[in-house]
Amino acid sequence: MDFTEHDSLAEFRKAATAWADEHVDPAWVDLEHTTGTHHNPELHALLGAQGLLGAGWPAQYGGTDVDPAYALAVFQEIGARGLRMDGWVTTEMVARTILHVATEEAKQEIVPAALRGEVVIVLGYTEPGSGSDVAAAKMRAVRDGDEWVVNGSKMFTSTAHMATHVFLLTRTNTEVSKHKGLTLLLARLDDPGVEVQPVHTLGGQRTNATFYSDVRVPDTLRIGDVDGGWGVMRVALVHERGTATAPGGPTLVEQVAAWARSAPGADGAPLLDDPTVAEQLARLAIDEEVGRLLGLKVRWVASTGGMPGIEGSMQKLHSSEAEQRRVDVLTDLLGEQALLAGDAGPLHGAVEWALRKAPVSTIYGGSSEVMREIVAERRLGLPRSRPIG
Amino acid sequence: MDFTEHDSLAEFRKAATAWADEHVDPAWVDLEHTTGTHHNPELHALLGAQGLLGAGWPAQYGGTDVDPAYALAVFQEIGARGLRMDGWVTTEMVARTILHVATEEAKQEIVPAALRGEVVIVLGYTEPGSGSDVAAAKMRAVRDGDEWVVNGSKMFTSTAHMATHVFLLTRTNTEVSKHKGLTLLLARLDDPGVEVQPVHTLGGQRTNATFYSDVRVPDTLRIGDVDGGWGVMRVALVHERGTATAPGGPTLVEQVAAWARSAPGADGAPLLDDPTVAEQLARLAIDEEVGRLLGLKVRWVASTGGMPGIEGSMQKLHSSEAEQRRVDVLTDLLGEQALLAGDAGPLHGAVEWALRKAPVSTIYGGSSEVMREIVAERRLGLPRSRPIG
Amino acid sequence: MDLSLTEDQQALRGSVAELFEKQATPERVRAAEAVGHDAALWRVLVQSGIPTMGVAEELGGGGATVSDLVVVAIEAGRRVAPVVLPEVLTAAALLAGPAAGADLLAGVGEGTVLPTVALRPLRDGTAGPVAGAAVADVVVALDGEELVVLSRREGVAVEPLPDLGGAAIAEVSTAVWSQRLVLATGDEARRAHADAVSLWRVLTAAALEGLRQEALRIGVDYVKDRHAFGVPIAWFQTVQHRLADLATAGDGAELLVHEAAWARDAGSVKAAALARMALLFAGETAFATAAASLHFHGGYGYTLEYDIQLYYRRAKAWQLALGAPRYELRALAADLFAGEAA
Amino acid sequence: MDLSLTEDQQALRGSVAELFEKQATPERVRAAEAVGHDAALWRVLVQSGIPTMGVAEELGGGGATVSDLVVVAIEAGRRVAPVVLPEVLTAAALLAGPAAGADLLAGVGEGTVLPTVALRPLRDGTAGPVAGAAVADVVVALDGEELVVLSRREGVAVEPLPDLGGAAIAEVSTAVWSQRLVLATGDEARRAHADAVSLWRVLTAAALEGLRQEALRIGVDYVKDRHAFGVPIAWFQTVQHRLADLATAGDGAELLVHEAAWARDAGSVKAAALARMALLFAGETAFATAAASLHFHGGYGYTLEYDIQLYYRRAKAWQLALGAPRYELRALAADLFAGEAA
Repeated sequence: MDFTEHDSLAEFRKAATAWADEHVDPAWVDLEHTTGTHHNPELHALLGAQGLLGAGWPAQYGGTDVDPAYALAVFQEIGARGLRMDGWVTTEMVARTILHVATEEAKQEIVPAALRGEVVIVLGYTEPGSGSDVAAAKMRAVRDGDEWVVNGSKMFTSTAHMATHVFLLTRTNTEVSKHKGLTLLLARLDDPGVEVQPVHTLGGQRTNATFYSDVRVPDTLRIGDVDGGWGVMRVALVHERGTATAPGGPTLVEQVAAWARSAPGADGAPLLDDPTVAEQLARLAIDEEVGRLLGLKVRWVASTGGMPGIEGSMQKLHSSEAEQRRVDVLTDLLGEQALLAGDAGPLHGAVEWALRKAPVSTIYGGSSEVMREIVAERRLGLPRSRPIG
Repeated sequence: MDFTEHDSLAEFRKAATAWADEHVDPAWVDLEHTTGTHHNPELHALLGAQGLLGAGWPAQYGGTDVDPAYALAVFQEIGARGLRMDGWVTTEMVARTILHVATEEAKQEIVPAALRGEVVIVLGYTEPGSGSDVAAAKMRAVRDGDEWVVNGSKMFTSTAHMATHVFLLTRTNTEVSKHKGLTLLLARLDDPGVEVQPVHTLGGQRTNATFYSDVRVPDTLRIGDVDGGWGVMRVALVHERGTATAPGGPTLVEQVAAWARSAPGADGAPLLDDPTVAEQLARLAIDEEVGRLLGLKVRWVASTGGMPGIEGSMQKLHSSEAEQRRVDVLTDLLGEQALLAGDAGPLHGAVEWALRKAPVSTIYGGSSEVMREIVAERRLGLPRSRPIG
Repeated sequence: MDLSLTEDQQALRGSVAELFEKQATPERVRAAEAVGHDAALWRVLVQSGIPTMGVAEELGGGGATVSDLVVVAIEAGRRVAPVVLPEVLTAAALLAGPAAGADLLAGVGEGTVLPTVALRPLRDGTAGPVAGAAVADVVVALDGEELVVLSRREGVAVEPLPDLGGAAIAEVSTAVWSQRLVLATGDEARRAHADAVSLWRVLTAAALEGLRQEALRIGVDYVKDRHAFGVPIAWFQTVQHRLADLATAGDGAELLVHEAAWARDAGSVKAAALARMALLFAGETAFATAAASLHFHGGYGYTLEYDIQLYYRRAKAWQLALGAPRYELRALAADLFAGEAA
Repeated sequence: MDLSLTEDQQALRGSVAELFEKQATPERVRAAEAVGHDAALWRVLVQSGIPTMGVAEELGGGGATVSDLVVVAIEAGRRVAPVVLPEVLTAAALLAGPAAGADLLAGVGEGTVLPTVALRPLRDGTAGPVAGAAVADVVVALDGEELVVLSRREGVAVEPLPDLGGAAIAEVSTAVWSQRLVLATGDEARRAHADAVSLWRVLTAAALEGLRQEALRIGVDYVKDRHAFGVPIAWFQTVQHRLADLATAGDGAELLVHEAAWARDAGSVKAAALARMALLFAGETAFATAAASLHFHGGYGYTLEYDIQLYYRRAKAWQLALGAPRYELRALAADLFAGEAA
């Protein structure tokens, strides 16, 4: 085996850094923390205007001739500077789904505008009454001539307060089993029937609850077949990728270890000289290496043409459980210092923040329970134990 | 609250020690380890002959005038010297059940002989095909005149190779649900249809698989109603008590800590001076204190007239899970020393032995899964999730 | 052995439970987060005599046992009441010893003085972050050979630090807390401070125990109520077993807290070790319970709208106010094992 | 990046898998427990050139990479083969360096010399318990400034110690192992020994990884087959989730073992740290897997008749041959964190 990681974007790193130096305002990081919004409209507009969002897309739908590898290097550099692009992540995923399954009208109306940065699409899957059980969606969509009339509510519609459209999972048929009566519609968020309410979270991120009252969506913005929504969701999942961060940044454990080389413990000696501190940090480093390797395996399987569904579930399961172990250990290592937030605490409060962020890791993007179920059924061949519902 | 533990047997301790000094052969401990049999026939006969087994029982069934508190003190002293009396534990339990539910004939035939030490009864509940699901027993008993004809096999019939009788859970009705067709019979182990095969275990204890081929049991030794076996089992469970050890013996953690005060670590300094060793032993001591308190609560609830079913389950769950955590930690603390068995290892190989014994703790006497189910359903009021079966 | 509360304690529990339920509602808890202290709640507690209830009657206190104080602290913890109760009760105990503390103690009883305690001895003139110091009038601290009461000159403000648990934390240094009143010196000072920190451990363990009970209740109620895949979440075996483990550890934590209080009241030689055990185990169990309960809420647990996050943060924060648990474990090992000759 | 075995390695795996499946049956493993060594199996391994397969071809060895050796060690571990393979391969590597080791190395290749290695340097003339020493002809050890080969005078017996994993353990002291051949001195000796122990870590991690894979397979097969309460044990969610967690950690352990071997072959600066990580994580995961698998067997897992107990004991024993894991963790921290300036 060969564990060498070649940086496939190496030749673009320098240019990406230069782009970020020129265009990324360091104040945006503070703004992201203050507002809890992981989307910067100014940055997004710029990326659209410069053709970076359209890199690698078909020209007929607004694709640009910017090198997609260069664009990815820029996105990673933006991530390395502490900015997230959640608005683009969801927009890209929906736009790709539209290219696959929607009408030509929808493609022309949405995709070029999305690539210019003018259309921002957020996800409207989860509802107040559902959770891991996404297919239990109750939002009603009823056909009225060339339009659909939508009523209901969605939860965790992050970035909705900054977006133009929402990709709604609606129920169009109540006579069939729950996975079969779903349809996806792309609704405008400036529709008078839409109400967006902020929901603040433990980790500081702002998300939203969104409410829909007689919201009208033209049938041309139905994405995929009527009652075929579950299949469309699966297409969308394949296009969920996220913007990976650039390689090389120190992990939280490495940051704490570096800090502990000089920060004094209760006896005045550097914390890292304390055998327990050293042991625990070493343990966490093993956890991180294992997580890195599981991620490597996902990329390896994908690079050989496989679908890394099981490997992806393992990587997700391990990394989110490891994150919770990590913050538990790190807060205990830091003791009273771990309580201090922001600049009052060591490493700008990174450990305090990590403790607040950690709980969502085993829920968001597929709960640990769901990941375990996938591994148990698909890797180990164990029988399905949960109710069909 | 008052956590003072008064030794209710204090006045008998001295006499019990004297009894053990006079009668207990220290070589019996080695014998118990060598044979893996937790029953010493010589000791058992002596206890019977001296009226200690019959202490506190009704005179009409062989009860003696030995003070039951004195007898208990003797049993505890025997336990403190490293001897177990599994044969008496099961005999006592079945004899008490007989007093409650059996015919006068059975009482007269069995109980006085048991109290004299001449009858030793072992349990025949579990079968090769059952486990935690005891009620799934398949052993058949068919009525033939005044007798029952028994065919089948039992697993984990410990002490059967030293006993006279076995208390068999048999199926007498296959037309009803599994809990309703069971009957308990007291069979003789010297019946020509009985075969006892040794089964050796990881912890060194010998148990047995027993096989029954046309074994005949007179109806007078049917214990309880036909098809009423499940109810009889519940009576028997109430009488399961075991012989608690005398207070004051050091726990394994305390023994290791005492040893670690002088035993050198890799750097030559006493192990207990190693911060990690100290921390881990302190953690284990907390676990042991919690276990002690949960046990105290069981006794407290019982002493106030309550039935400590939930508390007993909690205590069992905690103590067996804690045992596994403990051996895992202790073996790691001792490193290569933990591998050495018997007198080759520290503390006469106590830690090596503990690692081999620990796995059964979460299985025997009610698995951790069953204990958690009891706590979830009866303490927390959560719904039953396992199949009815 | 008697594992029940006395009748008086049951009555006390009833009344303080009612007090905290009314005065420390989730809304009030949230409103007090930035400051870390609810002054209105504090006044009610003063009126009830709670800050000095552990002080001897002849010194104007309530003469309560530690076992009584634990009953109160459990109920305060159950509502994550926004007052630094263990710190105040501990500070009051320290003021109640020496004659020099009499006036301040009277002020605590009247509600004119809000005290807290620095759990770690001063080093180079600083005690590091101290819970309650952002709102306290005085801080009792051990400074070298002296047990002192520190206060600020009129008009000197103290900067509150943003913190995980909303506990009115501020850095305590003699530069800001420049006025000092000596309560005791030498061995007496060190003993008094060590003993007070031991009391703090028991009371904080009790507060964590109350927190744990409520975090468990919230979680159990949620999984019974909430459905997923067509069944209540409570139906899932992994949910049941995790809650059963937590409930079991919880019974242990509850007993350990009461035992630690009993040992202190009874003057047991094991009191100091049990206080450490109680804090460590109650803290660990409370955090595990709150984390599991939050997890079972799914995405909702992560929103600030649900109460469980209030419990999750404090479960970790209250214990860590004393410092990293490894120091406690090492000291516990010394208490338990090093005392006897090899 | 290429996370697949080479074609040669796949062929190697196939042939050694077959060898161990035939030659290290559960019956043979049980029969060898008292001695800790199966001489017949050993002869077969000698015939296959395995003891010296990692030695350079010009020295008469097989010229295999560490990645190749790992393939063999995994298969040996899968059958808990009753030979101290990592120790032999490590000892062979030590003998292969200096000229003084040439004759012994030839003997290893011919099967006339069975070597092992003392992982801990001698202290006061003893290395403590050493795996393989009860059956070995020579022990390679670090004694102060010297890397030595220890052997016994003709007729001097060695007392095997009863042990958890049946690994032919004996105490190694210079009183019994009184004959010595010096292989190297000073820094060269220390470096050679440290490097050999690092190789041992990778090979033992690989053996543990093979053990883990089989322990998982045994457990998964058992829960699919065995019924309780009318359903297969595999139906229970707690069983499924625990096995899923173990399978996930297992994939990580497998990758880490191969990465550690690759790092050694590639001369990476991270090789020593990865070897420690691999041993620690493979050991922990193997024990957790074997313990869970045993537990799912119910009472049967506790009987000596079922194979899972063979895996449970060795999962703990193999790793601990080196000593307490805390020393490894501390050394790992030094490797990872202390190198860079503060």
